[in-house]
Amino acid sequence: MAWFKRSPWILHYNATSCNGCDTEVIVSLTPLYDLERFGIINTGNPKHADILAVTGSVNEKSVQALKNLYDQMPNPKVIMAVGLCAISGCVFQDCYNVMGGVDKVLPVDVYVPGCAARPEAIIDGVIMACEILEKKYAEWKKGRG
Amino acid sequence: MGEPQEIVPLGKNELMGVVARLYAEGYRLVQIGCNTLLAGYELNYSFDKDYRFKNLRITIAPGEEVPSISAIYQNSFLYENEIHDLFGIVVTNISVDYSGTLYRTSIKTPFSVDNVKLPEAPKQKKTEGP
Amino acid sequence: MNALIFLIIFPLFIAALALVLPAGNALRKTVGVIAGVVLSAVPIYLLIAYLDTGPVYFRVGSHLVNMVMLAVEVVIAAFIVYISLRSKRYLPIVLVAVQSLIMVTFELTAGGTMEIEHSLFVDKFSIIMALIIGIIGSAICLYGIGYIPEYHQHHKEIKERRRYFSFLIYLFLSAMFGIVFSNNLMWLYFFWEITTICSALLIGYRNDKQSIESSFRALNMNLLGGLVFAIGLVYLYNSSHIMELDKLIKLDRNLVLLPAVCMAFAGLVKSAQFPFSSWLTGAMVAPTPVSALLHSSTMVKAGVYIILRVAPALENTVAAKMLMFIGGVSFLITALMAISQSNAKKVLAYSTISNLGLIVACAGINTAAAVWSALLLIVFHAVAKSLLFLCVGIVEYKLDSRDIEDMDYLIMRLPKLTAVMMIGMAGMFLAPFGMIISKFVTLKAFVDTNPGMAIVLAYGSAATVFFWVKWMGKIMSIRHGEIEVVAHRVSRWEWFTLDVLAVSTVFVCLAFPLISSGVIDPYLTERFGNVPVPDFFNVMVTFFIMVGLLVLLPLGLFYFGFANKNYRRVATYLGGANIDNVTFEGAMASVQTIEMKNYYLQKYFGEDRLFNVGVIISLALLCVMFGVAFI
Amino acid sequence: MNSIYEAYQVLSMAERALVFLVLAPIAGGLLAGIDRKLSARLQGRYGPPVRQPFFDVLKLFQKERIVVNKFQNFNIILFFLFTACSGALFFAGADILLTVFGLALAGTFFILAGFSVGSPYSHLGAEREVIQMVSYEPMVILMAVGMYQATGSFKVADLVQYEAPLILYLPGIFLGFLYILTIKFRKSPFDLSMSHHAHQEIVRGITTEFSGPALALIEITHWYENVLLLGMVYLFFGFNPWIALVVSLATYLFEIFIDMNYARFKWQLTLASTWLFTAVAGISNIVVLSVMK
Amino acid sequence: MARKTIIPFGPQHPVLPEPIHFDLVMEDETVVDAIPSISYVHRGLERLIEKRDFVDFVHIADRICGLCSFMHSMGYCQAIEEIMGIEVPERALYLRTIWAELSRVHSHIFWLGAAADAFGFESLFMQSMRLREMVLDIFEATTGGRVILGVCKVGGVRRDIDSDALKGIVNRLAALKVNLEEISAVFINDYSIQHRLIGVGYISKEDAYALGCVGPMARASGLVMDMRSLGYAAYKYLDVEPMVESAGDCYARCLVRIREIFHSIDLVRQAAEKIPEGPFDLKVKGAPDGEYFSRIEQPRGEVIHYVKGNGSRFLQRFRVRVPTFSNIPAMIKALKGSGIADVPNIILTLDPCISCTER
Repeated sequence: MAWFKRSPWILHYNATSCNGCDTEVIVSLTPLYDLERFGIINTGNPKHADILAVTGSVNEKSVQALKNLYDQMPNPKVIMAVGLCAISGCVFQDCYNVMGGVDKVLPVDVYVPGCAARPEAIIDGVIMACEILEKKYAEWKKGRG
Repeated sequence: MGEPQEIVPLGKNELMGVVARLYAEGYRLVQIGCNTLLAGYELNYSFDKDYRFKNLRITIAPGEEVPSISAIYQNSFLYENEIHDLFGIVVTNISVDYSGTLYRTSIKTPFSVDNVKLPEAPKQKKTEGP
Repeated sequence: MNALIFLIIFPLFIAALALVLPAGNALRKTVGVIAGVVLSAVPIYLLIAYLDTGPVYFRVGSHLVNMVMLAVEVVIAAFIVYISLRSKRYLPIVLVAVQSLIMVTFELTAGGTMEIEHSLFVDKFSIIMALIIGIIGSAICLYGIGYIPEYHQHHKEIKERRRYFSFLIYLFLSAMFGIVFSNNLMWLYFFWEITTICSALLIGYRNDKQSIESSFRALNMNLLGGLVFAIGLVYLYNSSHIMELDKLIKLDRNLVLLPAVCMAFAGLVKSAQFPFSSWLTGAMVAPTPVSALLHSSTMVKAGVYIILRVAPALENTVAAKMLMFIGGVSFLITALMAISQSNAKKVLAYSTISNLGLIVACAGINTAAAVWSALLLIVFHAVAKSLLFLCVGIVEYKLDSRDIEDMDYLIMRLPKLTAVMMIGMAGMFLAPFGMIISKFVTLKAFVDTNPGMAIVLAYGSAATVFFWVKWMGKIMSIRHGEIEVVAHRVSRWEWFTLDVLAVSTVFVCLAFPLISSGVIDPYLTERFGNVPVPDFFNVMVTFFIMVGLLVLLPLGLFYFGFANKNYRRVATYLGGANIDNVTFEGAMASVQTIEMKNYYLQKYFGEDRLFNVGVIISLALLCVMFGVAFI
Repeated sequence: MNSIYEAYQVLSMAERALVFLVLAPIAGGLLAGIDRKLSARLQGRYGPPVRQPFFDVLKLFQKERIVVNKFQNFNIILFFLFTACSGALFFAGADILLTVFGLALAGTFFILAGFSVGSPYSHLGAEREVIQMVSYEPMVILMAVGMYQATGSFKVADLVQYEAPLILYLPGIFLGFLYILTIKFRKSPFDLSMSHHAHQEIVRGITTEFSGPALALIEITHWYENVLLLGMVYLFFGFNPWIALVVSLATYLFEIFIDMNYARFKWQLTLASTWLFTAVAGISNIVVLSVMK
Repeated sequence: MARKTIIPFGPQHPVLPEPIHFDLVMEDETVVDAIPSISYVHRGLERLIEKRDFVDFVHIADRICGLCSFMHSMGYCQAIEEIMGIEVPERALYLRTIWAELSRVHSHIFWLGAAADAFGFESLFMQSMRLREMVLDIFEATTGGRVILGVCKVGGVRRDIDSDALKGIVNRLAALKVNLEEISAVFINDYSIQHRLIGVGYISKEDAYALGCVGPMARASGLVMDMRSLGYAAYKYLDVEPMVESAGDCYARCLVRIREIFHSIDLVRQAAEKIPEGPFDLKVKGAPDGEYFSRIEQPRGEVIHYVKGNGSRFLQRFRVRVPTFSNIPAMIKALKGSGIADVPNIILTLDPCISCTER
């Protein structure tokens, strides 16, 4: 039995977000929404995390950081794009320094829409990410034999 | 309605003297901004004292160097580095010189004359007198 | 008896040979090896021969010997005057003049009539000391064979005086044997002075400004100790007409208190307790074998040896309490000061003073349990500390620095040496290795007699852990990726010594129940009539833990090194700014390599802050100690 | 009334150790769960289920093993072994000093683990952990000393059946021990070296580079450690097992309460205050005790 | 003797919600040097004026920053209105003031929480965030958005708040005030918080002025500088009083913000009382021709929206100078000599908004 559904830990990285989705990610961990009742913790450290929540579209500098963080996460891991910017670039997609959504550089598993994404949507996204984590764990385990 | 804003056009060479005088008078540096013109740049040095806003403006051609005022106003180094990185204007003698690494953008000097497409002014409909 | 005399004379003979034989000669090495074998074998023989007997005293026709000794003393005094004049330092001259005056007058007036029953003796304590001197001492001499040529390669500016060096080292060994076997206090005093001059000369080996400074500081302080020693002897003879160690401690308390305090004072100086600690830290300019031999394993132990010997005479007096407190203060404050040091040899020096302080405190308490732990501390400390000194000596040449902060990733650069070093460090502070066993018993002894000291021990041990752990952490941190292994040209002489000492460290840790029951317990029975019984269960548990560790460590290292492939290596977490595994993109697009430096908390534990505190407290305690003795 | 004690008596030393080894992680995990639930409630949140720590640990065991260097987990294993060992010794009724030293040894391995990975954050964490160790170690030793003074024995088995209430002899020591217990439980204001919430200047401190099974092992080790420490609290009230049990649990709740009510201290204040507190409460207690005896 | 260690602080670091990087050069635990490095959030939105006309651009101004989104749109609109000489209806000005002050309240409460988190006071963080939700509820009820309000437009505002709702807001704020008083008492009186904040990150009055500090950072150092005194929007009708402290350390910044929260609540109440009836927007014709530096007071301090137009629908130049940008030199100065434990406090008492800073 896999336990990822019971305790998914989040790492949050702000790629080029405007803060709106960031605060909503933080808010979803605090009293009114309290993600921790599902065992979800914001770890702040890639080595402990299961889910990488990215807010904001990516630019050339944040791609490097994002890739570093993703590489340092242990398998199985899931990427969650939070907010419109992370999905497509939102109003900033025409900016010269914006590469577009996170899926341009890393395989995104869960898209959480909204500008800014609402906490309810984020919770929903995390729960969805849990399912994917379990699936990925099964595949990863099979792959290792 | 709005606050009165004084914009003082200056020659590049006068800049340091005027800035030093403003410093002595107790003005604080509010910002340094830069505008791209069709062929050249317009630098705005904004100062404030007791809510009185004063803006110095110098105009330079592309490739022209600008002296740094960071010897007078220490906090100007960030603005000057920004202008250097975004507009490609060489600012000399910045106290903390990032030499082009403050903004590491995917295209170099995105606000330079070559990159910026200024909107055309609309056909002047004569609004004033005959 | 012959064995004892042999042990004293034989090193002299070797010393003479060392002076005569030309440097770089193969014969020298052979002589060195032979001397080493003999000097290690004879104490072992002594151990076996006297295993079941109590203290044995020997009578030696002494008048002629006394005269010879006096002559030598005068020569030494003249020599000290000469070198002091040469360096324009006058304090030593005054000290040595007063001292010689006292001794010559004394010898000429009372010497003729002095009746010495037993001049030499041997008991279990002497044998322990002899084993340390013989085995560790000769091992360090062998180390020196490999080390000194390299020393001169690195310090081209220093005049090559290899023969002089060996001469002094063997001379010193001889004197050390003399100290531990002498029952005649005049002899003891004579050997005592020889160690002083040897130490001072060896500290000044480099012959530059700093080392001459340190050398004279050591000389001054130890001469002061010697002077007080001499005064104590004269007083002793005048008041009670005895000149023997065994009789001294049996005498009436009132008569011997002052001489005993004087001798304890000399011991405090020699073991560099507060307020005299500065000479030992200064002595670290000497070549490493000197630091290892004189300043950690043997000579400073002579100081605590004499204190432990005279401790019975001080029993239950205020002076003993003061002794205990001086030891406690030295223990605590030097341990705290060691936190702020990054010079490896200085850390070792402070840790040495700290441990000696603990031994002095045990001597001050002078119960069976306290002495038991003091003896064990002497053994553990001698082995582990000399090992660490020698390791640092090698690291210093491989890395061109003796700074701990330069020892990053040492385990990758000098793997084998680091492994040996870790053994030494584990022996110094890690439960359940050596030191901690003794600390365990010390704590019990303290609580039983003086809970105040238990508090000092509690704080001091915490400080001890601090500086050891951060050093150990530094050398064992592993860097991502490959790192160049420093050319491993450590001579086989040096390796041999390190191996011997590393094995001994492990051995004494494992065999401490044997050492305790075989050697220390009989000694304690003679002296106290009872033996502290360390809880059998505890001993077994620590023993099992040690054995477990010895099995676990290699197995674990093997498993993680070779067997376990079930992992993925990733880069260090650097806030996402990694460029590769150990570098990150810093501000201004710079490429920064991660570098980790330890905390030294100079502001809180700095020498300038604590040293004076220690000196003032200990001076006050010393005053009380002498005051009590006079009254 | 004395059924706890009777149960304790019935078992042999080895059995007691075994019981500890089996039950402590369960108890410790539950305590951790209660901690999280209670903390959440105090913060106005619903909080995770009480079983959450077990889920976390089980999940961590399923994660991939990622390492910075291949030896890094060895120290963690030693940390685990020695903590469990000291706990087993303690509950078996062996020497309390042995337990204390064993715990210190385990702590040392944990610190070395932090040093060995060569990451700046875990390095800082390790340095701070050393400072913390220096802070609390004197008090732990004094606790053993005080108990010995009061009862004449270092043996836990003797201490636990000591008739008179130890707390009456050792009020100062108990207070001092409570103070350092906050450090040992890694609770605010003393969660300098690593905290369970990573929103700290040094990320997760020592554990920054440990993930998956190694992190799970660290977690379990802390459970062992917590139970052991509560066992030490128990000793102060050993005259009545029920009171002792209640007080131990109350202590844990008290620490949670403290955790909720303080910001993180800096190391300077941590070191100074613990040493001062140890000096005042612990030493005065010991001096008074030695005068009384 | 301690040697120097370099620590990469960020871009991803748990105490920083946003990516900024520092090379912290440390000795023991003391920071001897701190070099900031940005451009992890640089998007280049100022050049979007080429693609969006000046009316649409409000939406981008709204998204410069999530925490002070309303302030940015308001500042931008104000600049356009100044250039075009639009007389904005008074009711709109009042409504803008109300939303602006509510933004300040939620931003400051968020800051309180983040700061509490940085110095390890988790329950305080949670409680602060719980209270912040009350303000967000008001936003949601009046605009439909929680963080990005999208309610400001050139010539007025998009929605009205009727008088019943206004009364409701005032009542809810009164309830919030009661709760906040409890929390702020902890901030002000708790020993451990004082230990972490008092004397940390000290900036003298002279330094604050010379280094160009703005907002709470400047006011905490004793500078009386609050752009609301300029009397833009409806502030000219309200009693605005700059909150000034003199200590210049993190604690003073904390006090300034706490007092500002209460002051803002009071301003909302005043505005709700004085608000006139009337239209809340205006039809805008033409395009801006000219330039203006619009200065308003954000939660973080003085923000400048510079707009330059040449009469076409597309602007020639738009530039924001945000308070964080102006405060960075002072932060660097405060960081030097502090302990690493103080670093998060110092960074957070600046209330950094990196996405504003880099745009």
